[in-house]
Amino acid sequence: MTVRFGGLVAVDRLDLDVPDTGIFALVGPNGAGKTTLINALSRVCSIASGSVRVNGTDVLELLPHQVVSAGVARSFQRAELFPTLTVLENLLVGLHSEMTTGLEGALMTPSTRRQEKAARVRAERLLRELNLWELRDFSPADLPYGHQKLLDVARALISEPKLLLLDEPFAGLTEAETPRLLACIAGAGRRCAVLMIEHHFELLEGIAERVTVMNFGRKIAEGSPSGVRRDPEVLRCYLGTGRHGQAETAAC
Amino acid sequence: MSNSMLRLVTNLAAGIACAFLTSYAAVAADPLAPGGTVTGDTIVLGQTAAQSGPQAPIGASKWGLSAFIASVNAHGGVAGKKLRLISYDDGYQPAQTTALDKKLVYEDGVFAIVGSIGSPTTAAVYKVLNEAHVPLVSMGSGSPLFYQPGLKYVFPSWPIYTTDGKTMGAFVKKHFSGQPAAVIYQDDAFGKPILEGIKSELGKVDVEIPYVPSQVDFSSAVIKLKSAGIKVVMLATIATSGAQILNQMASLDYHPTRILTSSACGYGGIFDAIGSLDGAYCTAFLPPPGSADPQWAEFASAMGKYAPGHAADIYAAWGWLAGQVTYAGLEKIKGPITRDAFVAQLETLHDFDTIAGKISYSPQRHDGGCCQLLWQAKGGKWGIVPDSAFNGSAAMTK
Amino acid sequence: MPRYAVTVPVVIIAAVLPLVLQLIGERQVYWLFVVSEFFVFAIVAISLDLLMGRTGQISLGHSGFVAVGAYTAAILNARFGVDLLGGAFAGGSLAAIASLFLGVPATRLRGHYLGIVTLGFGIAVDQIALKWDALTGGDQGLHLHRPTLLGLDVGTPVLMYYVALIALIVATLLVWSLTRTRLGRAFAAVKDSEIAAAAMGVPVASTKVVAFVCSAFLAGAAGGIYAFLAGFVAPEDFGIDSSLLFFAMVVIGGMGSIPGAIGGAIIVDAIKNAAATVSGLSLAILGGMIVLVVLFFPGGLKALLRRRTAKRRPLDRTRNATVPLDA
Amino acid sequence: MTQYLLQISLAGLAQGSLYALTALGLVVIYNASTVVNFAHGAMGMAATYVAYVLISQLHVPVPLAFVGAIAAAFILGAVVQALLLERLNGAPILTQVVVTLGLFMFLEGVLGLAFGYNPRPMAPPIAIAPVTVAGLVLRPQDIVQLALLVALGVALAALFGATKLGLGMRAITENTYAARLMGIPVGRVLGTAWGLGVLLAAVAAILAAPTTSVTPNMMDTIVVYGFIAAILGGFGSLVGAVVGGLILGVIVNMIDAFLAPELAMSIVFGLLVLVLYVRPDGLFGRKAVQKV
Repeated sequence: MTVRFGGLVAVDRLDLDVPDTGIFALVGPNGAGKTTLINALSRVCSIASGSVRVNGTDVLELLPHQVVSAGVARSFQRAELFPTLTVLENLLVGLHSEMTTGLEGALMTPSTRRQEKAARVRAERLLRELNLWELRDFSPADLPYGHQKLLDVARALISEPKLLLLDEPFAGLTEAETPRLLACIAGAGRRCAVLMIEHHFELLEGIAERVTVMNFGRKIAEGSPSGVRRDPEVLRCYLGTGRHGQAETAAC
Repeated sequence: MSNSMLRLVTNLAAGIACAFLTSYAAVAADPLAPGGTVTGDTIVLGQTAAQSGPQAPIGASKWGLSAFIASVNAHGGVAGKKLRLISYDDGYQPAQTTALDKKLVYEDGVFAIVGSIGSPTTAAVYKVLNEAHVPLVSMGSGSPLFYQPGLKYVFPSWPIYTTDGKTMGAFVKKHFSGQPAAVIYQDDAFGKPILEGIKSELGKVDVEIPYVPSQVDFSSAVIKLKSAGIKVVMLATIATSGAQILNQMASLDYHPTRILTSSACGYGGIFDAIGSLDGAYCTAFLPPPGSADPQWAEFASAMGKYAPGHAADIYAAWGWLAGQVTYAGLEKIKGPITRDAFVAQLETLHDFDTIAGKISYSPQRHDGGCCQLLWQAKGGKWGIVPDSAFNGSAAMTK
Repeated sequence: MPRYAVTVPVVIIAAVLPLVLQLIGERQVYWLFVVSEFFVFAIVAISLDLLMGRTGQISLGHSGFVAVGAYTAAILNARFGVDLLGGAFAGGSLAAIASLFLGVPATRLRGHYLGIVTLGFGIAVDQIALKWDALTGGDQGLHLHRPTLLGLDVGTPVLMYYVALIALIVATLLVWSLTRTRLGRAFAAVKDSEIAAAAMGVPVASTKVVAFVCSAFLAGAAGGIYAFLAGFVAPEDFGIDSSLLFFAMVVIGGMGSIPGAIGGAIIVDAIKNAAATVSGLSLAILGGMIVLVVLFFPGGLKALLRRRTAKRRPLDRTRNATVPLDA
Repeated sequence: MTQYLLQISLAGLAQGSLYALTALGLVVIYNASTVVNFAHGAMGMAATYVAYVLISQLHVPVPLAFVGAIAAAFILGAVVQALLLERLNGAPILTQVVVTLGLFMFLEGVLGLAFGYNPRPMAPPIAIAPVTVAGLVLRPQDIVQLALLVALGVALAALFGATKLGLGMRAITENTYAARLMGIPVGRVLGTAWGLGVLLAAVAAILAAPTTSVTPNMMDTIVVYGFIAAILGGFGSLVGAVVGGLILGVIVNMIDAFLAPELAMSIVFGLLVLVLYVRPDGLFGRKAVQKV
């Protein structure tokens, strides 16, 4: 896959293959093209060439809102939640493409009620699982950041995607907030393929099966978290300055 | 029912309760007994007249009517009763007029609606008032709508707009026959009957240009007329548009014979607003402002006394006229003052002398004023053009 | 339970208000009209709030939709004797169709362009109604027959009051239900973050169009009812001025809330009626209120009311809730 | 016929220069603060009342009164920015639009309260008799109006292109926070931009006043055409605003002359929707880059 902005090649002929389940990580310095890759996969930026197949469907040929029906859901670097809605309703939006109620919702037809009820049951189950039940009627804007990131991931997870794209799920979280999200993601990795951008190698070592290192839009290394960490090229251009494995802005 | 649903209903109901309470707060003495009979010692009259928005200048009618009422009261009132005016600003919006006339009739209990301003605004209410047997007297409009037969409670007092157009047309036929002529008209119930009247006298005009009041740039209209070699331009416009068109003509070095409709030249500041006014004609059914006509003199002195600070201009004179007609009907009532008695007396008026000339009504016809003439601007003043009088009462259409 | 203690009596008051107003004799005609008119305006405010408050799409020409609805109802009634229900429904439908002309380009317009284009729509409807006088009666307007509903004569002020009240309740319930189901959540999602909404499977462009259509339908239906209530329609009634009044109702009430829109309608309608005798006063007060609300009470009336209710609802962004971290 | 067309176009350009001046002011404000100022016409109208009061009530000489009105406009713009918009920094577009609309209603209401709605006369800034050249009537005030437009346009372009103020504005548009960190006096730069923008609205209003008369609604039609001109020009480009305004003036005059003057604004809006449908960023606009 290739993504160009004018003359700039943000993602350059990248090949990536992920199996049905497991957690796969993308690492690389700023500007390496990681977020662009996720944006291209979720069709936020529409100028990618190549193809991305999820169970045979080419995602790059879909419109942005069709991607989720194809089994690809995503979270955002800065938790793009819907503050107008409650926590519970945010999750329900995640089920948008599974539901069918349109204007007849205004009439509260029996089928609307059935759908709404079923969706609520699923959302409530997930909220309980994630310990967000107490907060279901709050606006996400009133939640601490850690809860917002958790909700952002949950909103992507609720549609039971085949491929879950997570853009720096741990960025900005405190030490205390991390384990809950980590458990959540690990759980998701058992049900579907998770492709996440993450800099924390220590976090990855526990859960990620494979790490792909990108720089200037290209793949420069691939392997297990510990293996990649020892790769000379990765060390040279990326990990050299990190204290506990966290990337500083290092160009090479 | 869920919480939010309940809160909704609560709010809804609270709104209703609010309106309800307001209705009780506004309880006041009802001056009118059922059947439209005046029982107290005041006769309350109602008016709607724009005091805001682009049509605000003609709302000055309010002050002429107030001055008339004050002078009647100063002379002892009618049949031992005082007159009182309630005048509301409808902003020239018919929906407002509808609501405010409901307020005047049912809440304020007025005896009649008098001197209300505007064609569309009056068009909104005349049927309802007629059906409710509330007299609608001397509205500020000459729209043919109000001259239809069968409107028992509607008494227009202006000459119908077609007469206005015919006055122009007859004058042009007499003095500028054969010269290419054009009409700029407001594309509505005010401008179109005037155009019709002009055409009924002239047969045809060479160029007709419609416009809407919101238009601010008339240069292309003026250029069109100039390029077509038009020598006589008749303007069926409101005051602001008329001023813009005449100013535009002067700036484009175009000097045809200009004839304005009466509604366009009633305001006092017209000679400041249009530097090139000299020589222009204007149709009129009222004496020129400042003239020595005894009716005008009486009006002007009453304005100075009872409405100080408000100009004795044509718009104020409209209100004065409305007062005169109403008074004439009320004064002739013997016995209880009821709406029906009022209407019956109005229908007996024959050649009744007003500031706008003679007015006659009969049970068959409520025609209002018959006659118009022309003024001409000379040296910052209007003067009457001698042979321009036109009697339109014979040729009533529609 | 205590909420029922408030709601039930107030609903009863609403229902019996006309009976109480009998006490003031003929004067009730005016007060019934004022309250009925308010009910209809509140429907328009709710419809605009659905578009502006809920979906984040500005409309400065909403009275254009009201005009389309009112004229449709008036023409159908005057020519074919269509009744109130048919008139309101046809008015809403035609307004919804008209909204496609705006809604479809709207999906391609950046926020402020939409404001200007909707403003233009309001002006255009006015001008066309004025020009097309063979159909609309031009500036002389159009008179309607005495209103009937399903064969019943509802031409008395009391019956029209109930028609308007029921219409407001129905509109409230419809919008309330809509906002609590899939489509209504999509509206809010589009307003809050188009990118996230799309990622959740919400088709952003068509959702905006649907919001336009829903809002226009309601406004048009309200216009249809208004035509029967006033018995007369004219172009001057639906100008920029009235669009701005609806706009003020939504902003002052607090955007994105049905009770807010209704409350805003009460305030604006009251100010408009109370300040009618002094030219320019109501415009100055409403304009000033809008500025103050935006600067100091971003939640509008809705937030002020909520602040004072005993049980605070969690979803209330006018205060900065601090939620204990339980991890 | 050609002469007729020329005369119509000439008048269109003259009227269009008013739309262009209005649009120019809108664009200056938009470029600095990304706010579309719906109170633009009302603020220009308020400044015209200053001129009116100075001339007819305080008997100040006309040129001096115009200078006073324009200075008042600048102050009004800067004050509005500091008191209203500064507090809404970073608020959604909708909120900022709402506050300028509130201001629009407030100004029209307050001036209506203070002066009533009767139109007040205003003398033209230049009263020289028209000249006829080869059958074409040339009005001196048209030429002055157009020259003023070009001069102001060039001056603004120079101001934004070559001075620290322009640089600051661009930096603020890019990233207000970073601009503040870099020591750019954000408030002062934005205040200046608002002042300049409203000043342009005031120039347009004063030039329009002799034909429209001074009323609270005097700018309503002109400012709507100003918005359209700015959109046609891509809402961001000074040249676009000027060209958009002039073209619009000619188009409106052509509609007046050949189609239906009473439907002019409806036709123009129809055209606008068409243009936006084909070119969402206006005739001269560059494609806006969406940030993710």
